[in-house]
Amino acid sequence: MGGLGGALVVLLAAAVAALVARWLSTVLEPTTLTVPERVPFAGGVPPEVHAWNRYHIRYYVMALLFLAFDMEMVFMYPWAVVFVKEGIVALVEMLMFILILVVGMVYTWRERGFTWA
Amino acid sequence: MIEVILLISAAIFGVGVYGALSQQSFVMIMMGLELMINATVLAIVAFWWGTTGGDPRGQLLVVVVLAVMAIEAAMGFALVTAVYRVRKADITEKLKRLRN
Amino acid sequence: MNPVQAVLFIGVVLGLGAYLVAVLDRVFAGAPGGLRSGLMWPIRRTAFLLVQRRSETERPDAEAWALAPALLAALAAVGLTAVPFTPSLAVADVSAGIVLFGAAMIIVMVAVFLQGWSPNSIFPLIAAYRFAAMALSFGIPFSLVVLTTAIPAESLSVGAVVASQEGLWNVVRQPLGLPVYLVTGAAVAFWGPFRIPEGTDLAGGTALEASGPTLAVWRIARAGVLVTLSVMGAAIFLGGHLGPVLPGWAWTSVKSVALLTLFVWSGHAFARMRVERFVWFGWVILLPIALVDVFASGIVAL
Amino acid sequence: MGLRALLGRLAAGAEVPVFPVVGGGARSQIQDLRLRSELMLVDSPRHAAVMIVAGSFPPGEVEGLLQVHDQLARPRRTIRWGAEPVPGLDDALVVSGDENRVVAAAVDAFVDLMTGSGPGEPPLLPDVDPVEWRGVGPYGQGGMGMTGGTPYGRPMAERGPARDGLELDQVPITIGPWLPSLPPGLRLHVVLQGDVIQALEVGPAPLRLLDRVDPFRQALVEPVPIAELELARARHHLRWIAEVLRIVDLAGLSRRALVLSHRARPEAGAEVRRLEAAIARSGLFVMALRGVGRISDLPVGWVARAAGSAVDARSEDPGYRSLGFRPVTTEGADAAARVRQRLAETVQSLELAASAGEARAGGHGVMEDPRGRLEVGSPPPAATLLEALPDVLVGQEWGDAVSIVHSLDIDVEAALREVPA
Amino acid sequence: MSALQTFGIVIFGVGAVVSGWLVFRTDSMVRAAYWLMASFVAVGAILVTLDSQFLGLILILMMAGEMTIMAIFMVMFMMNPAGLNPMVMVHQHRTAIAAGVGSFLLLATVALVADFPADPVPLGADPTAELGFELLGRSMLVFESAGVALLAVMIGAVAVAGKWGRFGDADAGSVEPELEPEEGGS
Repeated sequence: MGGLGGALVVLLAAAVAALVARWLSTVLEPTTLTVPERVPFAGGVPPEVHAWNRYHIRYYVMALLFLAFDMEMVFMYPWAVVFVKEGIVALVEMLMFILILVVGMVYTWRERGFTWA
Repeated sequence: MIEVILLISAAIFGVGVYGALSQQSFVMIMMGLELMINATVLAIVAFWWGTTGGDPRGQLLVVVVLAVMAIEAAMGFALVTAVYRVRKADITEKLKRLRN
Repeated sequence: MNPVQAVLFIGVVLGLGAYLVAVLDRVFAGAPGGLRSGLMWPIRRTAFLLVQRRSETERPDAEAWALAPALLAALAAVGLTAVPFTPSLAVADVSAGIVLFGAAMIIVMVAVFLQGWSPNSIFPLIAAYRFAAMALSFGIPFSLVVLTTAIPAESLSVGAVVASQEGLWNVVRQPLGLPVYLVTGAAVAFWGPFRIPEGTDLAGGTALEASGPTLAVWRIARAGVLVTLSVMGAAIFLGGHLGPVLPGWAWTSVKSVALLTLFVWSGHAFARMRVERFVWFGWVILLPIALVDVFASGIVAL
Repeated sequence: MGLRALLGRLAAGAEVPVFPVVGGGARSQIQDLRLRSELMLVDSPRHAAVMIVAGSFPPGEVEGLLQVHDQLARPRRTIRWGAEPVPGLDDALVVSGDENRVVAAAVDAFVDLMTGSGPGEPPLLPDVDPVEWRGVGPYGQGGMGMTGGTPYGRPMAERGPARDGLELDQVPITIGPWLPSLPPGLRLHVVLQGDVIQALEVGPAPLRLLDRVDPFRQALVEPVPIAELELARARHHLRWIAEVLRIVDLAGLSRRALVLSHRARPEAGAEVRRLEAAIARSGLFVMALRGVGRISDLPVGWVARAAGSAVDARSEDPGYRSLGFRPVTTEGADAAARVRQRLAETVQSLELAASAGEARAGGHGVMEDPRGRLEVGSPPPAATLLEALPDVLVGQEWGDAVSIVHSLDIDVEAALREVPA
Repeated sequence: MSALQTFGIVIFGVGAVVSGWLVFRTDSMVRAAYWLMASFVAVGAILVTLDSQFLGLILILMMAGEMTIMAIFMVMFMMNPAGLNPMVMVHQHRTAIAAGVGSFLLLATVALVADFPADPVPLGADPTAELGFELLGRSMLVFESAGVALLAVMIGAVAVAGKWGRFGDADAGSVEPELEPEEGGS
């Protein structure tokens, strides 16, 4: 705990300050926008449909790879802390990890996972 | 204190059970599962903190649970993608009906 | 440090830093006008944005739109709390400070995604998904190089990492760390060659529909993220407050400003990268370099 | 309101954020405004306080202009640069004359807006929903069922096939004609799936043509000094490079190229080479353009030469042949190769201009204009490029598509200008 | 345990439950994913107060990425992803509520009735280092198998989700569904 209470206070204070700046401007000079003023900008012609859609990401394979990589990272934090004390065991472990990560990366690369599907 | 935390964990777990059972979409079902895992993590840490005298295996269990969650999520999304590619649907009932 | 002092301290550091970012940005842009106009520029620009009215779109996700800039500002602030400016001057130099900082910088992804998603407008939407692609590509190498600095320190506390550099700075001990940190850091703040979600091809991208105070907060918060990255980079790679003659806070400031200048300069020196190329770059170039960095630093530490 | 007055006084000294709307004949005028330190040309009307409407427009295009006007954040002011009025923009400040006058007018209008003594303009379009939707549906949101109806006034996107087999939503949208990321007047009817273009059509140009003399058209009918032709070509190329650099967020280099285009003299070759070195250092080729938009089968001027084939109408001209002209070529055929090719051609043009003396070329009904072969009786090269656009852009990610559009030097106005028989 | 910590735990606990509940009450898929993230962040905050700073923060760090991916995939595959037309996409609603409440009551009873030994974490411990020694010592096998399992997931997920594979296009030879998913849900 300790210092993280301070961090939480700072977090909230910054967010509140930003929200207040935004809120103040609407309170000082309230404006109601007309329908044409609210049309999203795409160069002058109002859009036919809502922009929100079943958005086709082209990098979904890479996103899945990230999920697994992210988890591997979690193991590396405690490992880094005890690395010096554990010495050669830790080094071997790390080699295994790097190998795993490289194999996963190379496989995905070969499967064209880093290009737009 | 540990009772309070376990109550919170039970409540999150209940919400997760509700979500996993009631939702029709694959991905929403996965959200229910993740909530249950969330509750599990909380409960494990509560036990670790209150009853084990700081046995590191408690923490290890949390990390393993997180790994399970990552595996579940990655495979779940991969399957949803593969299924959608063939069936053009992501709803459980639609799939049952589409099965020949 | 009590909470009020903490808030004031972080606020002043971020405010000064953001101001410096704006001034430096103008200097590197080669803008005409003397020193006075350069120093006044951020103030005038902010004043304009505060006078300008906030615009809205047809059916935005209003709450998320309000939250996104505030979240970005909050993340910049909370990332800064983990850094000790002098051995005793830190808000939250906690035992997992590196994780705190890493979490704050990864959640930037959420803030930018929400900012782009919320207006229900096509270019911000594309921008949001672009930043998601970027964040998923730089996330691992960024975390890896930050994590590597913990190896010689045997602790995840930023204070311990700084202290472990008493004899030799990490920039020497882990020569691959700082370059990868700077590149991925610029990407975290979508700055310079990585202005991919706010590029000219998207007419402003995530910021397209934002005007007035929303835009002001968004820009200041982004500058704040740069400041946080610079201060943290100075702490974990350049020995933070360590240094002869001058007091600790002065060393922290000098080193941070140096990194900040480097960041801002990169904004005018490089062309904007294609997003597809960045994904490839992050995984196939940065990630192996970061892995080599981990391995090499491990061997050096033994 | 003390705070408002204080902020306004401070803000009045800021650079004027200007959203440019470029009509027929005004492209380079607006481009030159980017060199003015008093103004800051922005990409989105939401960031602007002043809109400058330059050039001429056909009567049917006014609605789009009014739409952009209303999208400007308040407070706002419009400046009409040019004598001829635009119907609907009656309140606009009319400025005719040179750049200095329009900059002064913009600064004055901005100071008025900020200090509060001038009125901001009200919205011009009527405050009505495009589609009646209020009150329909269970929450009055205008929709029924899952994806039906017109929630909040617009329907939702529908699905369509994609190359990777995921049949997800396709968004039909008209991009342009006033989007600063695209060449002025270019209106693209696009179907986007994610950020990839699934289908694309080029819409009608909202510009009115102005009669203009340019040396290349003149050279179709009569001999023109080669020095004049080549300097005009170099200027055009440098302006184009400035535009490409702006699109990849290299504002500083972009201004440098623009300044250079104003100072394009025969002896400026070394400066162009230095610019080229700076561009290469910026990583433009490696990070932004390499592999983008490979086109090897389009027989238009420098696009073909960037793919390695030495086609150039100048090699048929006796005037050029007497100077020992040989076309330069580049390999690669991608956007990076096209930029390199044009940089090399700029240097070549400056050298030709220096060595030409009084030599003349043309008069045979054929001339190489900056884009390609201009020939009496066939469409201008700009039109060929514009026609090729849909084929080239389909399947591209949006950012790449923008790079390709700029790498092909698309100019709607030049495409409209037919070659007289 | 100070009063402030207790207060924090209760506040974050309520936050975790409420945001978990909101996941299933919102129509926008992006909001659903980020409410879930909020729930995880709140639990992470509780973990921090329970002397496991590292686990709490790492949970938050992981969830930012995972929930953004969740949002991206949900938007990709759900009809009406932004909830522009409000919808109810549930089945066996009553059973689900009963099961949810039932499991809560069961677990709550266990939590309240069972007698847990009181053996708190010793003061001054460094849980992160202990976890590291555990991972590289006694439980090395767990560590290794998790690593290998994740590699299997990487390859499996890429192979399953990708368009291209060594056996040709993923959708080659697939049949069109006989029924289009109906509009309006059920």
